Amino acid sequence: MDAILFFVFAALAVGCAVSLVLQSHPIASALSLIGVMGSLGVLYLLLGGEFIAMAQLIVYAGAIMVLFIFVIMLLNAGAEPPGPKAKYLKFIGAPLLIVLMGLIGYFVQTQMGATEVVKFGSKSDFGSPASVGMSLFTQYLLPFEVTSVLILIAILGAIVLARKEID
Amino acid sequence: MQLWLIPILPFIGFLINGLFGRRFSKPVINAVAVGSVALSFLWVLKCFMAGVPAEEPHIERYFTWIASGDFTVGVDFMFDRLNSVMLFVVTGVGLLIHIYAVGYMSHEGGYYRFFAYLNLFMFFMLTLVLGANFLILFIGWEGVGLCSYLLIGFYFLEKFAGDAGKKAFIVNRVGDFGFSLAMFLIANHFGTLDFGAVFEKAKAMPVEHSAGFLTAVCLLLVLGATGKSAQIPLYTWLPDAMAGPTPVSALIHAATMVTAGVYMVTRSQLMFNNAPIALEVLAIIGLATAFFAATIGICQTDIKKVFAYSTVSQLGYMFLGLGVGAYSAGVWHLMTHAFFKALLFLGAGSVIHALSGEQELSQMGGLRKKIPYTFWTLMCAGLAIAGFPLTSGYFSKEAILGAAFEHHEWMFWVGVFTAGMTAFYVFRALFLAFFGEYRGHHHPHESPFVMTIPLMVLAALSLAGGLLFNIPHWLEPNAPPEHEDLKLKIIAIGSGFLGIVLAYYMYVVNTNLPVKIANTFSAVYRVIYNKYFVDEAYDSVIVHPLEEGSRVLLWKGIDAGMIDGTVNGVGHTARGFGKILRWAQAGNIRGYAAWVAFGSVLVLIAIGLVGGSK
Amino acid sequence: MDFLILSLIKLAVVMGVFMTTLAYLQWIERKVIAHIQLRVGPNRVGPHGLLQPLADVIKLITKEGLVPSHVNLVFYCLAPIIAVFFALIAISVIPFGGEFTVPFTDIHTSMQLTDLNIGLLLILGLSGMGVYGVALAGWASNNKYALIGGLRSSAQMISYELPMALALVAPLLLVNTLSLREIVNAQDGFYFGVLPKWSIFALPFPQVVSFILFLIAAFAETNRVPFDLPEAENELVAGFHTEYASMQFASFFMAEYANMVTVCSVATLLFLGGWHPVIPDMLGGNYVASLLHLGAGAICLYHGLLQPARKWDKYTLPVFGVIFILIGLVFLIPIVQTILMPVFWFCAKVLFLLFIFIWIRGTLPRFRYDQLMRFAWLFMFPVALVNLLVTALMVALF
Amino acid sequence: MPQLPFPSAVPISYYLILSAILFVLGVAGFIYRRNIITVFMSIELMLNAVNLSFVAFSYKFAKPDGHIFSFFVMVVAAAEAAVGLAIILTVFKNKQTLQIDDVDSMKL
Repeated sequence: MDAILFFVFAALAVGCAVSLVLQSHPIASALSLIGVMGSLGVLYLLLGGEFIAMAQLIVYAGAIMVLFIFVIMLLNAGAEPPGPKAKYLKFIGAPLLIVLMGLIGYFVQTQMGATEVVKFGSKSDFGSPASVGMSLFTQYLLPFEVTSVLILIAILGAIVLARKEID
Repeated sequence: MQLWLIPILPFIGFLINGLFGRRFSKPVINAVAVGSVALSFLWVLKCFMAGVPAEEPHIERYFTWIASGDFTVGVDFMFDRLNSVMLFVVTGVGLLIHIYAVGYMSHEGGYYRFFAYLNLFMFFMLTLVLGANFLILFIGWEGVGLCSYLLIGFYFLEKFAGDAGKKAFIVNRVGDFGFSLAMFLIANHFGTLDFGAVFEKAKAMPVEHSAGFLTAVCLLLVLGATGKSAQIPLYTWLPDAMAGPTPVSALIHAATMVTAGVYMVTRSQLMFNNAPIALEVLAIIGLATAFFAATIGICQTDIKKVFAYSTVSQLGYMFLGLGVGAYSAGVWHLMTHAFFKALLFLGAGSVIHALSGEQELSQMGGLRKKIPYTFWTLMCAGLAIAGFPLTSGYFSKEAILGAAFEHHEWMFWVGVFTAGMTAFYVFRALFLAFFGEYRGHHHPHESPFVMTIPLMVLAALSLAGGLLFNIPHWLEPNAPPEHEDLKLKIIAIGSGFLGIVLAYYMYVVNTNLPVKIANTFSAVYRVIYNKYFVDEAYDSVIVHPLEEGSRVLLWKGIDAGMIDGTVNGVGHTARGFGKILRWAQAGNIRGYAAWVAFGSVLVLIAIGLVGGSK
Repeated sequence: MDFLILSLIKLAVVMGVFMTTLAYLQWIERKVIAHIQLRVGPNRVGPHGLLQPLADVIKLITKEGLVPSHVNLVFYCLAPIIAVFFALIAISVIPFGGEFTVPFTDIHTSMQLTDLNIGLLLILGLSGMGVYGVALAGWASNNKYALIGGLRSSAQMISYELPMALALVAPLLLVNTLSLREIVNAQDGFYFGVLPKWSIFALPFPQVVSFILFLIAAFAETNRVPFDLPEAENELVAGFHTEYASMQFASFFMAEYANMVTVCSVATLLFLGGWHPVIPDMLGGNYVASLLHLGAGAICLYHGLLQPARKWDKYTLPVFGVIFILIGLVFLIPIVQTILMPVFWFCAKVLFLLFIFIWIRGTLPRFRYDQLMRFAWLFMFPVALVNLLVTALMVALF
Repeated sequence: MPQLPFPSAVPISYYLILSAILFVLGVAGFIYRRNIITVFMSIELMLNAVNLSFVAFSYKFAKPDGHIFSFFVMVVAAAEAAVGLAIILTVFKNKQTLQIDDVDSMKL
């Protein structure tokens, strides 16, 4: 069962990612990214990360991507015109990425090849909101506070940047 | 017993008044300022009722402040017999003076600022008294210095006030410098700053073996004490400090802050006991200060200046007491002095208030009828400071002089002579102010009760304080009662009487005698009147060379030349590198990304080759 | 397999009831608003227009789903599906009642499709996803009214999700769990035997404020009056579904009503103690349902038989009266009582909240857009924050 | 449940491989797409890939730390999205283009 779910949603994620790269229209890319996020959320659930899966759904898919779509609609961004500049990227890009992929895969296999299998719910509830919150507010309290400050700064920056008149 | 509440309460008062006081009405500000101090006084009372440990101090450790290696300094407060006395003096007298200030400052601007500073001072002073290690004490030490600076310069619109503040601050720096050096030595040598541990180790060191080190530490501490407690050679700031409002002079520059040095030395008596040389120095400094300050006090014409110099000289007494090993007597005098000197200043303030700002003795006179409360209370204070029998000053001064007699006889005689002079100049001031006929042109009016009631309380204390609180017995319950030497007492009392009588004769009966004397010994008079030209000497010897040196060498030479040059040089080099590296900035983001990917590939390959992944 | 079958049965039941509710919610709304506005409302199709929803459904299905030529076809067709999908799926974690054993068997189950221990988060996430339906619809129909409607709705929904989430967190502090079932169980019992221990009354800090905030935010989330700017017909013809027709149009409406039901259920579960009775059993809380139905039946019979207002009444009302009385009698059977009373309480509370929704629609005018945003950020958000802080403080202290 | 042709559960390495694939796809999107917004979304894709591996490792060690990290990644991503989109808006306002290659005024 785990395997089926994994393969289904992994395939979904990869498919959506590919479509993100290939689609020429931003909205299409955004929707496929949402697809990726959704399927990743399911995979998180498989990995026992209930809280993080929901956070993925709420924060990423629910808020950030809405922002993206919002902006795309606002700017009424159309499809990309064909004909890339910077030709050399075409040639070095693809092989480079394939090599990179291969290397990572090689390392993963050599390092983690023979690790245990993922069984849903086999581990204790380390991913439950309770435990995540516990370590978030004890061990990682300082980073948490710092992030809140970061968010505040981001809000200010966004406001300053997106003001109507730059005076 | 939650000692931390004692200093925190005034601090809260400070925060409230300092932050929002501008919008508050005066009653609110009074309530906050006085109320907070009253609360902490009550808390002190509660702690006292809870019982004061006789031998081992009660220590509360709150949290570790500094931890570097095995050297740690905690924020710890302690409570024992010694600082219970100090706590009562600080909070009690402080409370009275707060109440008094409500009346005195009622016409002043910056009302909330004044009370905020006053509360802040209480906070630091209490921290100083409660601190259980040298560093906490030092925090209080510096804090009270800051507050004294702020309050001396309270009327910052007048230049002399600002200058006086700066002077106090800078002169204190010298003392603090000595204090910090002493702390460094202690930390370096004993590896701790905790009073208990330090004194244990200090006691453990035999005198002959420890002499060098301990003497150095103690002398540095003495330097610090001379700075804070206005002793030779660092006393010059205190008379100028009278530029501040009178309650400030009473609270900070008479009752509490200037006695911090005495408290600090007493606190570390175990260390001083093993450093006889330092003690000797302390005694001599004290004695000299007492004497010279008294001589200067004789010729001052500003009522507050007179009392300022008498403060210096009384502090000298305390140091003398400490120096001859009679710590408890010193603390006793500290307390009684807090009573009658605060009273003297508050009374002077009341006079000044009555004459709407007039401080010159020459403009007073004959106020006896006009402001009776002030007159009578001030008389009590005068008797106390003159050592009139059974007043508070009598007991403490007797104790000190007795100890001095056992130590060195000549110290006793000098002390007695100084006592006589003290009585003389204090009563000179009082007679000039209250007897004869009125020479001023303001219309004197008695101060409101909010000012006179603290005066009365303090008068009662300075009369009965010696009988009520037997500090030596409190501090050393099991010390042998020193034998009563009647002869000495008689001599001391006699000198006091002599001073008073002489003052009465010169300034009430035969008022043109002083002028004659001044003319006959005009040279001496001028020298003394100008305070032995000490300030001028300091200026020409220390201040001017410093200024010149800083301007020419430090600013023009080092700052402008070396530092700026270096900075600019760095800038130029960076520019040069930038020129070279600029080609990489193609401005094509995707190109950058490709390069990053390429780099990561290289890194991965490298890891693979090295086998670092295994 | 047993589990699967059971779930399938539950699914069938829930979906059937849910869909019917959605259809009839329409009718109820029209009726209530009609009476608020002193009209009769739908009364042609069937007695009292009771068959109106059926007629509507048939109409919408049989209509031709025409697709404008200028739309972006994929997203145009995708949008309503997204909307209705995320709206309906939320019902799957909502519990309608406590556990019970099916009579005459030993199957012990709970009145809920599935009990996640993060159910509340799931609902939040799904409601967040619902935005895409509207936004895409607006963008894909390639029409300025629709686009503006879509933009508005997406902005509005993001803005109001914050206060809503904050308002939800406050009661969670009291019950400290995320599983909806446990949330409800934590609100069991009564103070002094009369005042139910719902979060809205619960010590140390009654959650009245957050309840109100949540309701307001819920109005905005479901694009209801006074926050229905995405479909403000007087400025944007019909907002994001201007270009839609037939089933696609209907699915948007279904989504809206489903969302209403969902938020009302969430409010009930979090603030109003879910299926726990309003009146304690020893005060006869178990007979409230029977009494209500019997009373309604009596009234129907009275009006039908003795003084029928309209021609048909003398035939329809008695029938209803009999039906009501029968239901009331059914509720008197002990075993049915034990199983159905919780469901009754739950539905009663939800229907009450839904009635408030409709009531407000019949009462309030529509906000202006800037007012809407200012209200969200300058009123709702700070108040929710303060409320949350106070609650946290109270919980920490007591 | 009938016997599947493949094991009923997959090892963690599969998840890591998946995350690697997604990451590389993100890089590809970054390199090949020219629409700023799409490029931005490719970055988000990379972040998601990294999150996946975080969560996978968190499963391996049965500790929530990985979740915490990915949570922080999300927060940072949110902040980044806010600022980044604002920047994109400003760019569009000033240059009327979304083509990333037209925004190279920093070049010599």
